[in-house]
Amino acid sequence: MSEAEGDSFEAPVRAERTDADADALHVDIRGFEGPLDLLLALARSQKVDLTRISVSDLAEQYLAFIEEARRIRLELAADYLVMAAWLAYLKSRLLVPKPENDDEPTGEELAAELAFRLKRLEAMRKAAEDLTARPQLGRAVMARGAPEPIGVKRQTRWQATIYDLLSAYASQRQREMVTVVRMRRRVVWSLTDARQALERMVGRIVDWTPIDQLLLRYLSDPSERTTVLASTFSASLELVREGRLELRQTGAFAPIYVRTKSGDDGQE
Amino acid sequence: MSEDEPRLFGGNVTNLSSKEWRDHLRMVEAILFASSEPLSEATLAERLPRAADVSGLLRDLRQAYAGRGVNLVEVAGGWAFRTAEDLAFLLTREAVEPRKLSRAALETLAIIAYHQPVTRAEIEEIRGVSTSKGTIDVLLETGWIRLRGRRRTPGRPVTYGTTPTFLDQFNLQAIDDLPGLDELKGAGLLEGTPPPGFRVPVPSDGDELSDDEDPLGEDDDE
Amino acid sequence: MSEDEPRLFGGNVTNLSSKEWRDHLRMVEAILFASSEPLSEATLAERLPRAADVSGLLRDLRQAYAGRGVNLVEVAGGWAFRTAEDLAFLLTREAVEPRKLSRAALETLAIIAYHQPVTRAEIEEIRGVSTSKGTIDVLLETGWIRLRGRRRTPGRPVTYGTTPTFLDQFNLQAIDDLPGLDELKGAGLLEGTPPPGFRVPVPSDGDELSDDEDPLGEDDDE
Repeated sequence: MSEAEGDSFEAPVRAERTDADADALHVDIRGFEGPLDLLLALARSQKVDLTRISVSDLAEQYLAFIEEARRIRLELAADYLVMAAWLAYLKSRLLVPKPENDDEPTGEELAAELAFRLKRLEAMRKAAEDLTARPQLGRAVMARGAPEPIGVKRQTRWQATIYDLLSAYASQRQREMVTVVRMRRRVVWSLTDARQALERMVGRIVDWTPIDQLLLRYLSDPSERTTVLASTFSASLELVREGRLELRQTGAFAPIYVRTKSGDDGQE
Repeated sequence: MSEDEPRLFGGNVTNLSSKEWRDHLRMVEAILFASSEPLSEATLAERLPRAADVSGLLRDLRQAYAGRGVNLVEVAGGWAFRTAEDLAFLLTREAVEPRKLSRAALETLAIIAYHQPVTRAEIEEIRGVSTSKGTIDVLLETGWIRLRGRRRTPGRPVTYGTTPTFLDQFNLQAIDDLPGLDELKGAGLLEGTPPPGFRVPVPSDGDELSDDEDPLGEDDDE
Repeated sequence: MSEDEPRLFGGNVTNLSSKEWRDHLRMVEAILFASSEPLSEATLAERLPRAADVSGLLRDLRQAYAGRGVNLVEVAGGWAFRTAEDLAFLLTREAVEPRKLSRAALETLAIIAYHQPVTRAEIEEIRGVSTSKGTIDVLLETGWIRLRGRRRTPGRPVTYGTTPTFLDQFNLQAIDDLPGLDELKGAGLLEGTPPPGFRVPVPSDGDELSDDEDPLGEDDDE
């Protein structure tokens, strides 16, 4: 629903029921801001204190207004129709005595609520008027026309706590520690490691076997491949020297084969 | 200061003889005169020597300026020099073009002022009509209203309230200075419907959120 | 105005008894107060009742404000209220802006604290990343670090150390109050097993230069 935004403060021309044409409703809802506004205008036309309006009469007037609007095929926003339905319901509740065990509010309660809402809306309208009637700054009273600005000397206060300092230091030294630890974890196969691995196998390698196949279980990580191979090869040379292994390579860069030295009883 | 020089302030000002008091009065006068916005006593105290009795000084200064073309007034929780109301006719040249607010916007402003903290749904309930987004925007643009927080109800709707600029604009000392506030309260018209008495709202524009308000999130710029 | 009310203006203002004169004074006062620029006598005359003696009113008003926190002064283009010159200091405010150090600055500061005297290259070596000149500048601005001297190595790089202000800021009695390795571990700030050779130095911020430091030259203001 549009609010006729951009209207000036002057209230738009609105439908009024004057005494002269009391029965001839002038139907024009363009000036109204919703059904409550229309109801308030109708209530005012009862020319009595809002606390003493007859809600029943008001509902009647509203319904007549809507009926008239429909008759002349005026388009009505849904809000107006919802209010009409509600008022019709209210009227029926007012007529029928409250049945027992009925949780619904009574007609009187509904009427009281409507009256309350109308009073409240009227009160807020009056409040808006009272507000705008106050001696406003820039109209009724003036502030200093040439305020002398306060010069601001900006000063930065740097903030840091001892915790900030220590955690900054610690976390960066921690990085150093982590780096070192990672290097330790990056497996550098020592000769001892390689020899132990080979020794576990010596005696079981009957046929010539490519050395990298032997080490398969140690070569799962490609980054370790070089170090494992290098260390193993060195260790195997040692074992060959000790007469416990035989090595064979057919050419440069060809696979290296290894087997337990035949005829060796495994004793040193 | 010799006797021939004009006396600084009017006759029944206390402590006129005290040089220190006079110095402090000059300072308060200078600070307030320089600012176009109201300054709180706390702000003044910060900028005055520690020993200064700010309340007493303000009282004296107000009295000194009473009846003058410029008055010291208490407004928006602080103090400010303002031209005397009866001289408005002289100052049309300085008057700013009044902001043209629609009836809907003014009504909405009044509802926010008297019912704050209040949500858009509550405003609509009171007005019996939906509020176009433009209305709230226009009011936010005036600097008279602000987003306060979020109501702790389903949907967590934003709550609105007024600002110190609002108080300054409408010449109000504090929000409970709103015209007719007591009558409205007495008539129960600031209470929700139904049932009346469900909450007893007293408008509050303080920064502290009420029990059923949450702070706005970082991303709220509705 | 009754005799009990404060007198509007000081003692030797002429025509104090004349209500009309007082009214005119109020008008001049309000117009000048509200005006955004100085007003000439002619402009004032236009805006005042025809009978007003503008020059006389201005003289009285200036006298009334003489010695006050605000004075009526004649400036280029006319008359205006201005803060008394001796109170100009009231109109400056020191805004203290709290700012947090960046992560890089904190790390650099910590390294300087622990490893002082330390050169920028050494800081970079410890941090493993290059340290911008801006970071060092910010730290120098805090007053927490200082240039100590020059390392007796090729290029003679400046060495950095901490200042007594640093100790104040971090509430340390002495620089060697900074926790060592075990304490850092105990506080849960460092975890894991330190590698061999890992150490947290015991810092020293004495003024005496170390064996490999030279004093700064006269022209060092890096």
